[in-house]
Amino acid sequence: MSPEMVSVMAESGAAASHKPPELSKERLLEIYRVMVLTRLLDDRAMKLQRQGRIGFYVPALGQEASHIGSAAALGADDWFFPSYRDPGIALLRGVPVVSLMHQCYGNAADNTRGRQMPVHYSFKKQHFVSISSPIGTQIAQAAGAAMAMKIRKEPHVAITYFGDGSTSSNDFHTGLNFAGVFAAPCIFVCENNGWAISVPLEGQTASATMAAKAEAYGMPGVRVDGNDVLAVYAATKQAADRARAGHGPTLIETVTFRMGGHSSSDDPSRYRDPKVCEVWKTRDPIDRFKAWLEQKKLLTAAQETEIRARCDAELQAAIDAAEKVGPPAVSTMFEDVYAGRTAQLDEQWAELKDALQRGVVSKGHHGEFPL
Amino acid sequence: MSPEMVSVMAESGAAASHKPPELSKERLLEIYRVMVLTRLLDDRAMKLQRQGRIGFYVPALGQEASHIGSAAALGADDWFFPSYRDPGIALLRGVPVVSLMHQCYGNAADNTRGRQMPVHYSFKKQHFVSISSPIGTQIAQAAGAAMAMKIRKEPHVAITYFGDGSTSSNDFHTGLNFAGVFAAPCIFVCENNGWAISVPLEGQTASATMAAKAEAYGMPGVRVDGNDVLAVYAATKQAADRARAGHGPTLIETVTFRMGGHSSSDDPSRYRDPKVCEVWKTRDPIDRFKAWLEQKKLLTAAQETEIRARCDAELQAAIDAAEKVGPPAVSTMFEDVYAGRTAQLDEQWAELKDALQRGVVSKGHHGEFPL
Amino acid sequence: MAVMTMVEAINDALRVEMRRDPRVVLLGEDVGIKGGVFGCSAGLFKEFGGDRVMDTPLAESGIVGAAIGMALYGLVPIAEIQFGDFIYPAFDQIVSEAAKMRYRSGGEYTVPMTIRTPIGGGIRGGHYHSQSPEAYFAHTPGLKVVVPSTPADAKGLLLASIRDPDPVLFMEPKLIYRSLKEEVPAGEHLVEIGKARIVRPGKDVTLIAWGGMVGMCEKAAAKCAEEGIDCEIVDVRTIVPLDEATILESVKKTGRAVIVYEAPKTGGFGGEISAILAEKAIEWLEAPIVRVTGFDTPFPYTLESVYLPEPGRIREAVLKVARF
Amino acid sequence: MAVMTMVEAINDALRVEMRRDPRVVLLGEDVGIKGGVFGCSAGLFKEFGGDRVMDTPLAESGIVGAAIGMALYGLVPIAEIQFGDFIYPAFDQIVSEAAKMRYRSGGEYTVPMTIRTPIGGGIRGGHYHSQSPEAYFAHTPGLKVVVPSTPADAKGLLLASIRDPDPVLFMEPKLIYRSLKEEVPAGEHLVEIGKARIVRPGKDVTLIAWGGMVGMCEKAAAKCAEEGIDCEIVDVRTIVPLDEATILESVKKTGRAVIVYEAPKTGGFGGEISAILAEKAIEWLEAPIVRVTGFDTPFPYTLESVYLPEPGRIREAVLKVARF
Ligand SMILES: Cc1ncc(C[n+]2csc(CCOP(=O)(O)OP(=O)(O)O)c2C)c(N)n1
Ligand SMILES: Cc1ncc(C[n+]2csc(CCOP(=O)(O)OP(=O)(O)O)c2C)c(N)n1
Ligand SMILES: [Mg+2]
Ligand SMILES: [Mg+2]
Repeated sequence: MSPEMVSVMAESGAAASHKPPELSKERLLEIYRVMVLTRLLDDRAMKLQRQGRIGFYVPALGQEASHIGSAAALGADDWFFPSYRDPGIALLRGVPVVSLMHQCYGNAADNTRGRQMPVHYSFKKQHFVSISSPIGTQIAQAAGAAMAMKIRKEPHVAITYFGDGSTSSNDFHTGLNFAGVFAAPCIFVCENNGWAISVPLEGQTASATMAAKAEAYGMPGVRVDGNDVLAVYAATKQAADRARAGHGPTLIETVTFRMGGHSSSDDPSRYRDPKVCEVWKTRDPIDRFKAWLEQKKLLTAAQETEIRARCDAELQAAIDAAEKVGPPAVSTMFEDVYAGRTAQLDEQWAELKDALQRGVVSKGHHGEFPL
Repeated sequence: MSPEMVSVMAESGAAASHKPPELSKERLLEIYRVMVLTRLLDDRAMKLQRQGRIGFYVPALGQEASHIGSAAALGADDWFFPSYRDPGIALLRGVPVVSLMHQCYGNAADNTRGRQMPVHYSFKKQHFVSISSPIGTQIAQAAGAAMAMKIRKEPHVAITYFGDGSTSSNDFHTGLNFAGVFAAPCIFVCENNGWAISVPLEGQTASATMAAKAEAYGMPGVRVDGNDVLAVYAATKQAADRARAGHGPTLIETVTFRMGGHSSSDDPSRYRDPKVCEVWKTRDPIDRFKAWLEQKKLLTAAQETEIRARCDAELQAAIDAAEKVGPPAVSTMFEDVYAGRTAQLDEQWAELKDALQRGVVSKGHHGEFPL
Repeated sequence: MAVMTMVEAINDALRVEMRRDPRVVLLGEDVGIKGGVFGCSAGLFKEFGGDRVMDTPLAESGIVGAAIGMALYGLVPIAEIQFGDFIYPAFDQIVSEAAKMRYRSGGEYTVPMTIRTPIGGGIRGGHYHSQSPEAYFAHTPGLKVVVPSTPADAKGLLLASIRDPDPVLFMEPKLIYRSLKEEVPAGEHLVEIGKARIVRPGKDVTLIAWGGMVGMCEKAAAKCAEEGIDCEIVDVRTIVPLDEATILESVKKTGRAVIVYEAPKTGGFGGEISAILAEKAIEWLEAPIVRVTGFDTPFPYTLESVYLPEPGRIREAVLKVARF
Repeated sequence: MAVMTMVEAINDALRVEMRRDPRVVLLGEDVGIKGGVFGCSAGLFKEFGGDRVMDTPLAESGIVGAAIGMALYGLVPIAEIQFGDFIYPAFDQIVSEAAKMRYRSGGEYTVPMTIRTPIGGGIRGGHYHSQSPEAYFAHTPGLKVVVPSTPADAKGLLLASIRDPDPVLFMEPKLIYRSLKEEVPAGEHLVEIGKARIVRPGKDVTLIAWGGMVGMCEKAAAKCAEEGIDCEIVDVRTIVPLDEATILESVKKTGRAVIVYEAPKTGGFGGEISAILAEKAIEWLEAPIVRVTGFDTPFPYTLESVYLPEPGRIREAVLKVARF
């Protein structure tokens, strides 16, 4: 039983099945700006990776509406448990691009201290919870945070993002099941981009849709055009209202497409026909939103130029800044394992420091890092 | 979307919604006999446990139709991945009661060599795969065995049994998902007995039914009166036919009730009102089948007496036999870890043997076991 | 002070802390009305209600995953895993997530959570109700691992674990859940994490153990004393962070060490302790470091009492190193 | 004989065995058309088809669980876990099920399965693409654990693992996936499980390592040789079952041991080796047993090269024990 697909903007940009959400012009343009910024960030970062200036990258190309549209429907006190393909959430919530760039460089100014691969961001103030690589784990954690909100009787919502492949993981199952049983104010966003690295949808599940999986957990499943930022916004808003009203969790499937490779390490031409991307190019989420905004006379050519210029400048400044910062000090490696440092860590650091100071480690190996 | 409930015998014993399966009188009586034997085994074993003669037991009380009815629908080459509450499957497939009894005593005649707690049976010839305690693991294994059957183009079926609580486990999810994707000839039997130790159904899932969970995996979900042995038979037969025809897996929910405690260690009066059992007493699967057989003139009072007497005698003989056998030799502890014994195991056994022979281990501690 | 079993002491600690700190919540299978399969949470559901004492669905991964989310959000969750043998479905959440959250977020996000779980043999539980999986977790930076050996320590260490700012795996030896009783201080009672305990001073041989094996060492030491060998017993108490100083001091004094644990020998945590001694105290050692352990097999059912280290086998090892 | 990288040698082994034995099947994430994220199964989907080379849903627990079912039924499955860091969701199936099946069924049911997974640092993968989790599995009776250190060994040990009647965890060091090349025998080439390898004979100090660290030891030994210290290097090859005899023989000869591994120090498998030496060779030891390891932190990203043991740190340890 596949639910019908929620959409607001027709593929051409004209109005469609659902009414557009009530958003101010400023808010609409802000959402648009972040989508553009995310796109440009992707583009620059992939180039930086190709140039060997950052080590790795995961493009969000084509999925800007899917994560930014839903994030826009939530408030400052709501919590995010994102995946690695959702940088726009951080940007929308006010994290400066330079913070993301420092993380991608893993430098001394990275707030996560150069410890994880690029794109594994963490921003405490924005309730953007530390991203990890293991697939699905954040789903159960989001359910737990939502349970905590309910226990505390706070009107907040936890929202988590994951791909179609992630629906096969253990914690997709435990997370949705827990949220269902405890009627937790949690929103589960499955960004169905058709692929899990090289595995297409039909290799992932025999379910007709991802939204249909909601029934197994006694919650509504909503299917939305994931390249329609207003539709995604509307579906998320509705789920959030439901959650705040005490009616429990919702599973939202955003139907979208991974336009790029899985990551900078992946070459999709080895397993998928580039032709399938052609159709999806015509559904580009930014082009569609732009056309809609233009049609509604909310965006002029001058504004568009200005937005892009501003994003470009911001990005360039961020890259310049990140390039200037050196790597984190070696001592930081021994911090934050625990609140305090154990005797073992003290000893290990003391020994290493001594070896580094005496220069006995292999030549050219550690000179690059400050102590 | 709960599917309707499959039933054959009305609660009174008269005919109901579905037609009875075509089974010979002998087969019907054999199924009946095994149900009675399972019930009597339960009763004796729980008493043995109370007397301290066996260490632990898990009663199947009330669930005889649910597992024996489904097992009856499968053939000699089909594989079983049961849970701890399904002893009747082994009995129906010809395992002598005394084998189960040896296992419960963990003695030298136990084919699993006294290594697991009582009721964790394993019978290779009957394709009754070794039961383990960790919940849910057998579900993914059954999917794998079914995938192997399909790869080998053999017309067999793998069937696995688990409780309502087990639907929350990781491997319920992975097992059903894999079977769905690979269209594996697998039957998943969720014996919904209303409880997972002290946790009632509504604490386990917000799903309307267990059968409804099938949709998430693109397979049919069937709900059947789990105390109606012929209905369970019919539903399983249909699923098996489907699987053999290459149409993939089925999830069957048998709606039943755990009449006893979770195990011999459990005291259900601490968490459930005994009154809920009263309703279910009137739906006793053995009483219902008996009434139906009598009504169809397939079972006479004399036959009934004879069946019970035969079961009693078999049980008594099994207990007598098991009581006579001593514990396994200590050397067996070091066998079957691997096909061969590692140097480490050789050394550990040699040291232990020496200590035992010299009698240096604590008094009264090892005298009881042969080397 | 009341005389308590370890189960009662744990129950007391939970109650004390839940009364003191409204952020503390308990979740797990059967921890609610039933009060846990061993009774550790008896009465808590009644006193604190379903919002703070939650019976969960049957999914350890979900229990720990949800507890992490709660801890991130500001609660202080105590997750019960019904048996240590059933902690493996949660391995990923514990090892990949709880243990690494502080580090990977640059210290911004933390997981002040306690995972309680009964471990070890002694209840005739066979393979799946007897394991001692502490070594798996001890090899996981970011996690603390605590194993008490007496009721009073159980209370004191559990309170310290709950208040610890990092995830603590609190493992409760079933062997002594009810078989030991002692006076346990009422109300507030804290035992510092990271400090070993000298159970019995001695000068000839150091016995190093934790959990249920501490009592076995005491029995063995009593026997050895009759034979003129004076054993010192160190109760490790916290596996991570390990109190190396106390262990080293003892072994440097006696020059001889026997390490006792229930888990399979290969890869058990006693190997780590032995390695530390071999690295830092070899000049003081006058004999091989001997381990008395479970065997390299799954935990057996009928032969449980042969599998578990007991005073006789420990005494043999003591004699071996004493007479070396 | 062709010159191959380890990735090529593994690919060759898989092809050889799949041609020889129709029961052998491969399953995992992206092992099909893509040929694995590292290319280890390149070309196999094309040659053997989707029935024997299966792209699975994204669930390690399902991959291993299904492989167990296949093995029980009579196939010889090779399950690929894309990174060792992602093996934890399958921990329960590996530790509770695969490892214990033979034992708990009284020897009736067996699981002749191989789990392949890339481990270790060297690709700038940070926390979750760099771990060396061998110690977790080495503490699990019923499981064998193999780590090759050269392309030829990778082929020979992988073929032996696939043919082994018990579950084998075959861990492939990413550090040397492509950085080492050597001649690899064509077709049939078996290396016995359970036999260590003397990489370099020497008389002064024994270096004990496995996987990617063997090469580091070779570099360190070359340096030490310049300074007149003659190192013997033992490549452990199979963690379980461990070839104690070869290790003991070497250390009894040199009287000095340095153990090198990438994993965090505490609880790493080198601790077990040290403990064995401290139990069985203490009379021969003329210096402390020193470990050169990863630190007790999660695996870092930017500072990866500082985290990983390298020849300089190993040389330091050698000097320390040589001059003790
Ligand atoms: C537990 C685990 N297994 C495997 C991987 C390797 N891996 C990283 S991303 C990925 C595919 C994820 O697909 P999906 O959930 O659809 O997200 P998408 O990348 O399409 O956004 C895989 C297999 C992992 N990170 N974690
Ligand atoms: C992974 C795991 N967690 C917890 C347990 C403890 N336990 C044993 S049976 C059980 C309840 C099972 O309920 P259900 O699946 O409904 O089966 P039933 O006992 O009702 O037949 C629990 C929690 C276990 N055996 N394995
Ligand atoms: Mg995807
Ligand atoms: Mg149940």
